[in-house]
Amino acid sequence: MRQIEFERRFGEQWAALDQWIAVHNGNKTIKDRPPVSAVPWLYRNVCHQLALARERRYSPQLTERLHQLVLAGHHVLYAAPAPNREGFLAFLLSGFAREVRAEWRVVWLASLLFFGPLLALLMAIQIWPDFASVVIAPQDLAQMQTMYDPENERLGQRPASTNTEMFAYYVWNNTRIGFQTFAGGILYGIGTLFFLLFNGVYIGAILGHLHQVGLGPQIWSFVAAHSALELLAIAISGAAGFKLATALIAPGLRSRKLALVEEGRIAFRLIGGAALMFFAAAVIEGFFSPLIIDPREIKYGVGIGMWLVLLGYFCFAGRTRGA
Amino acid sequence: MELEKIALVLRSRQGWEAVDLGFRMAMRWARPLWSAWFAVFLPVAGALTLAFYEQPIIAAVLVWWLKPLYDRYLLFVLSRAVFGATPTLRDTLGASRQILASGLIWSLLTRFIDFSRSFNLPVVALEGQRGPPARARRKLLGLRAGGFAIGLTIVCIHFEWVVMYGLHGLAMLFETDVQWGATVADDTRPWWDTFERWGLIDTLFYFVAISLIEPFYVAGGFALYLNRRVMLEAWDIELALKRLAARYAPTLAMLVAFSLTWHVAPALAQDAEAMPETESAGSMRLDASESDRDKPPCAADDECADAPYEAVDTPIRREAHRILSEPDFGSEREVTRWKRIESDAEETNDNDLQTSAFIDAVAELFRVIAYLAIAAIVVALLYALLRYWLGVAPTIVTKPPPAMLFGLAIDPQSLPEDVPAAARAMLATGQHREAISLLYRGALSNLVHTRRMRISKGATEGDVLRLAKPMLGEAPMSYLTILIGIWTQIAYAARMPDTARIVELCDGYSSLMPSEANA
Amino acid sequence: MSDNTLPIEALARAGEVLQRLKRSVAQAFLGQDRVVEEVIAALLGGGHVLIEGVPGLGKTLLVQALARASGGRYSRVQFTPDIMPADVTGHTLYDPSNGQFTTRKGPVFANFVLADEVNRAPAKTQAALLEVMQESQVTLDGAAHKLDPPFMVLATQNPIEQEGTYALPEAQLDRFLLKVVIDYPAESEELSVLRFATEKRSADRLNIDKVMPVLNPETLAKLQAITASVRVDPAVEAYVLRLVRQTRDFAGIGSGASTRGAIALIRCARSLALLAGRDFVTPDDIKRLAPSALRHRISPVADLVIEGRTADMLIAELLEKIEAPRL
Amino acid sequence: MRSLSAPLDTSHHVATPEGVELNLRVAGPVPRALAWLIDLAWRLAALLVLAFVASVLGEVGTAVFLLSWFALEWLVPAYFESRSRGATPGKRAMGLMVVRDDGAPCTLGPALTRNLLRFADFLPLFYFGGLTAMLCNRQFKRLGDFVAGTLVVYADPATVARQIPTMEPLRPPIALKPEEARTVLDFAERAAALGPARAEELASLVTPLLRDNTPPVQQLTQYANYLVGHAAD
Repeated sequence: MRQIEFERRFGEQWAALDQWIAVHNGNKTIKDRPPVSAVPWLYRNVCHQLALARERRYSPQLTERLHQLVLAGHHVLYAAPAPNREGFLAFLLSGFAREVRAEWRVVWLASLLFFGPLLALLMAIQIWPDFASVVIAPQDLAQMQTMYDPENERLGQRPASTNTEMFAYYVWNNTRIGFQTFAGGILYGIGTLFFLLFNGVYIGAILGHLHQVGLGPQIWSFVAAHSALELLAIAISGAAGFKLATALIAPGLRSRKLALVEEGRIAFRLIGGAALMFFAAAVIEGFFSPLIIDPREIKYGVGIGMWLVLLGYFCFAGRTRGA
Repeated sequence: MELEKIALVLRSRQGWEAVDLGFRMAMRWARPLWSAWFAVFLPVAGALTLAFYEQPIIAAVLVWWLKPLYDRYLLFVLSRAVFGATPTLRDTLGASRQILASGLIWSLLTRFIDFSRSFNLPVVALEGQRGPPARARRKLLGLRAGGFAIGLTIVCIHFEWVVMYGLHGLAMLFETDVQWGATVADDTRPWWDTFERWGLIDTLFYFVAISLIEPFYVAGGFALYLNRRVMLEAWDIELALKRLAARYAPTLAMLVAFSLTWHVAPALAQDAEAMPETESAGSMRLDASESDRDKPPCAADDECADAPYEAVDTPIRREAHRILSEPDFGSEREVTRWKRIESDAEETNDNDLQTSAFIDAVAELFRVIAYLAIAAIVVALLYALLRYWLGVAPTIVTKPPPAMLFGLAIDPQSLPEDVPAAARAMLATGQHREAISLLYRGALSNLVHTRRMRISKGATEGDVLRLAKPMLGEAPMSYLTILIGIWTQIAYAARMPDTARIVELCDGYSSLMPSEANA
Repeated sequence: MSDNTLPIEALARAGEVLQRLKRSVAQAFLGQDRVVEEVIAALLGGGHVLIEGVPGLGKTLLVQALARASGGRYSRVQFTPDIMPADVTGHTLYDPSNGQFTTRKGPVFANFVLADEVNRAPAKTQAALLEVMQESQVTLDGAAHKLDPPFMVLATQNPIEQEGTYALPEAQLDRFLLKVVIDYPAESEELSVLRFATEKRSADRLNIDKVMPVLNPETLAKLQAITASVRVDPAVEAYVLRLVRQTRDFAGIGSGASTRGAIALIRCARSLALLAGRDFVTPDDIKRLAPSALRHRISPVADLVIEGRTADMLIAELLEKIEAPRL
Repeated sequence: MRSLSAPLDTSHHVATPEGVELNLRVAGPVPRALAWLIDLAWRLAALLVLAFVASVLGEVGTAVFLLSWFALEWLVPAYFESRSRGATPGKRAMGLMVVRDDGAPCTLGPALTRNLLRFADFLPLFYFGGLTAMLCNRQFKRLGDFVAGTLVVYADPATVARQIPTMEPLRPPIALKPEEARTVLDFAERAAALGPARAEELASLVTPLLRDNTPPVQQLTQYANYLVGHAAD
């Protein structure tokens, strides 16, 4: 078939597909367009015609035109499906926990690397108080100390606007730390390792120091409620980072490139869940944690409850019976 | 060297795409490229560093100033490699005389003002043009590509800085008490005091940076230049037409191909060749190229080199402008720019009292929302856990149990108080089928309403058995199996069991009751 | 059909024979009871089967075992992109030595024909095979050759290598009574397959010598007749119709099943009932067979295909939604 | 190097499920750096405006500012890239877009992934890591692109539409192979853009194919007219 005949015969189909794509991409001026049901058929045809045009060496212009059409069609037809609310809910209710359980190796690794130094320093400082200033600069420690001084304890009465500000700050800062921990995984896990250890040591040292100087009640009652969400979220971010690292270090039978993409998908779900946890933690930390509640035991209770609920969630949610 | 051997895909590319091709060229021929680079660069840089050991910034500035020198070696490697004749290091160094012959001093002098250095380099170094012809040539080539060439230079300068600061950053990561060299971060001297602050380490980092970036920069410029010529001269078509002619009349075409050999790549050896003739794309050239064809190749022909360059001719320029206004050479693009939006801050300042009240209200709102969110988080977590313990499958929302199933009314109200008794009564009046139906309905009602079994619309008898199995004890299960078995026979085989069995079923019905099941 | 007149003993004998057949085939094809049952159901229903599964799941073995157990002749055609219709049906040759035309019968002249990787053959060869399947006769050089019953084609296709192959057109897919999907066996079963394969030490093939002939063509014909007289209650028929009709206006299904689908479903359900020793079809039989009988007759709309929803998922959804028979 | 004989190009070929090959023209570090610069500019501008507003609103303002900063840094670019154009404003200005490795549009997951990993690309400072990664692989991928499985490609068509001038069709003296016919068509489409002199020169290359009296360019164009299928002579 000669080119002109080819164009004449199929030109209508091209125009139709073109129009439909234009409409799909938001051009509202076009009135008549092919019904949606005809589009896959049209698209397949145009693909076929592109292959023919290339095979028959029609002019470069025509080939390029068809190529553009196919490219645009490809983009529309293979576009992302609309976000699925049910899928998201299912992820929250069970999928995330299941994912965390499935990746128990990296989760445990990250948890050990994070909680290990944290607890170790917490203990060590009770025995050797000076150890705190080895890890953290003394002026920082002093600043922390004044922040939680009972003299300054108006946290409970602080206005709503301060709560809001602190909430935003926690979202901005803590989630970023989580993201960094995750992204560091691409450096063969070194970044993740560093951030986990660093945060473990830092948090452990601060808590240990404050407790040691006798600010225990203030600090623990402040930290209790959001600690579960926040600390576990850091560990899970680390686990996500280590997923990337495993793809690089031990890709198995896949190429590193493919392994990265595949593990990256899992890692993304982990970090996504962790980000939501950070967010939830920020809500609690901003609005609930600063409240002064008498007796303090109530807040401890809430904290312990959160830990139990979260651990229960990660251990059990989404398990099918007998599985 | 022949156009046929070109190792690139020839097509006219939009500006940045050509630069990208250049970067790919640098990657592809990395080995010869960098070995040539280091062979030239290291001695120079090393010598300068030693010479100005006390003033490392002077070494850096001199190395920077000498960039055109190394660039020429890079360009030499590239221009050969592109035509399938990648030179060895020995070849490259051996060709130094040619490489440095044309216009090096000029380049060194003008490098301060030349913002499209890498793009202009081929004109000077490969085409061997200087003075007014070179200027005219640059102007013609650069009419559309010039912007990209300048952009490339500016971006590459920044890339060098990125590398330098990146290296500083790396150094800082490992920096403990040992201070090696002055880093930018811990220096308290004012920033304009660069001369003082610049340490040996900065020079070193600078050397690394240009070693990494410069080959890409030169390749990018070269690719822009090549792309320009593809656009202006349609090399790709030339190549294909030559092949066509060769097929049709081999001997004739050979001659043609030979006499029109492309002049750039053999370049430094033959750059004096016929360069000005065919490159100008000017209307004046018709006669010249025709006469070319009749002449033997003029590799060492001085006559060609001395030919006056006519690019400044007005018809040519007019021609060039016309060509360049073709859509092929760049298209008009709509550019959206950010415009300053008038802030309405004054408005908010107007009424402080109202505003602060408003802000407080917003904050309160945030607080309330946050508490609700906390509550929601807790509830959701508890819910997820409870769901597990209750063994409810996720994603199915609890619905009230159906009143009708398989067309049978099964809600408790529709059934008689004492199901077996009613069934027996029916049996007595000869309504066998109805009696079994009642028992079946009773059993289903029991399962669905008392034991909360979930049955979908499409469930068959087999499904009922399967679903009931985990809920029922052994005795009720076997009863249910028999009941459903008999029911199936009645329903689908129209086969009625004898009365005695039905009575048996009525008697056994109580085994279905929960009290029995729990025992 | 005379209702309910199937003699009890005939039913019992038929059930028993079928169980033996099933066991016999299952011996060589461990861990795939469902597949075996469905293939036998198609055999009794007198239809052809399309089997889909990745390589290495023993499709060939299944057909060999089936042929052996039913006492029929077996032949195998490996479909390739360059196979010609004559390679399947046969051709006539001029023999110069005696100056006569001789007919060389192709591999379709058998009782059980395994058409391996049918989707790799060009359309005209597929068409030739499908024509034979439909008419049970082969025309060679103008002369019609009737094929001996039973005649059953078991075509296999490989789901992974669909690309670059010639997919069977929808109209032709319809000719297959069932499309059976072979999945990987469950772990425990896979283990026994492994053991079975390694214990025998017969190179790399499972041994089908164990499979004893259970039937002969006459018995099979009788069994088929018995199958045809299995009772189908009007309520069950209505259920089948509901299902098939619903495939045509179910959101998400581009083209629904034809009436042929309903017929296939009932025919195979009868065999399944017989296999279970029943002389009547229950909705459970229908439900169990619906995926195999319908999956190749419907096609999901493009949107769902892109989302990764398969015909099987749609059928499962449909079965949940369509009311089972009411009385 | 996959094969030294294949000519060098910047396009990346993807086979679609429909069995055709798409050419994606991958974009390199220079245009991407410029796109990033534009993005940086508007993000900074937005933050500046926000900072101004925030200073008026006090603590709530600070909250709004921090939250917006968070969104601008991590979420907004991903949102843009997962939209139908697949590009942040900067990329759009440079004519770029993000697609997945198989040529399909970028979805939210990969978009977020590649944005979160910007942090790793930034290391140790000013995207040194990302730049090095881009200069080391054929598809100019930065680390985030590797993990997300994405490419940055040019969005606009490769060529500009042009017509073959209509003339009296003329049958070429020999039967042309498809490849050669394509060359003639290509020539006819681009001849006008080359200027008469160069066009003449090119057309003269195939002198053996030409008849005597008509100018070569015109003859080739006539052949092209014949080849596209205008009624033969």
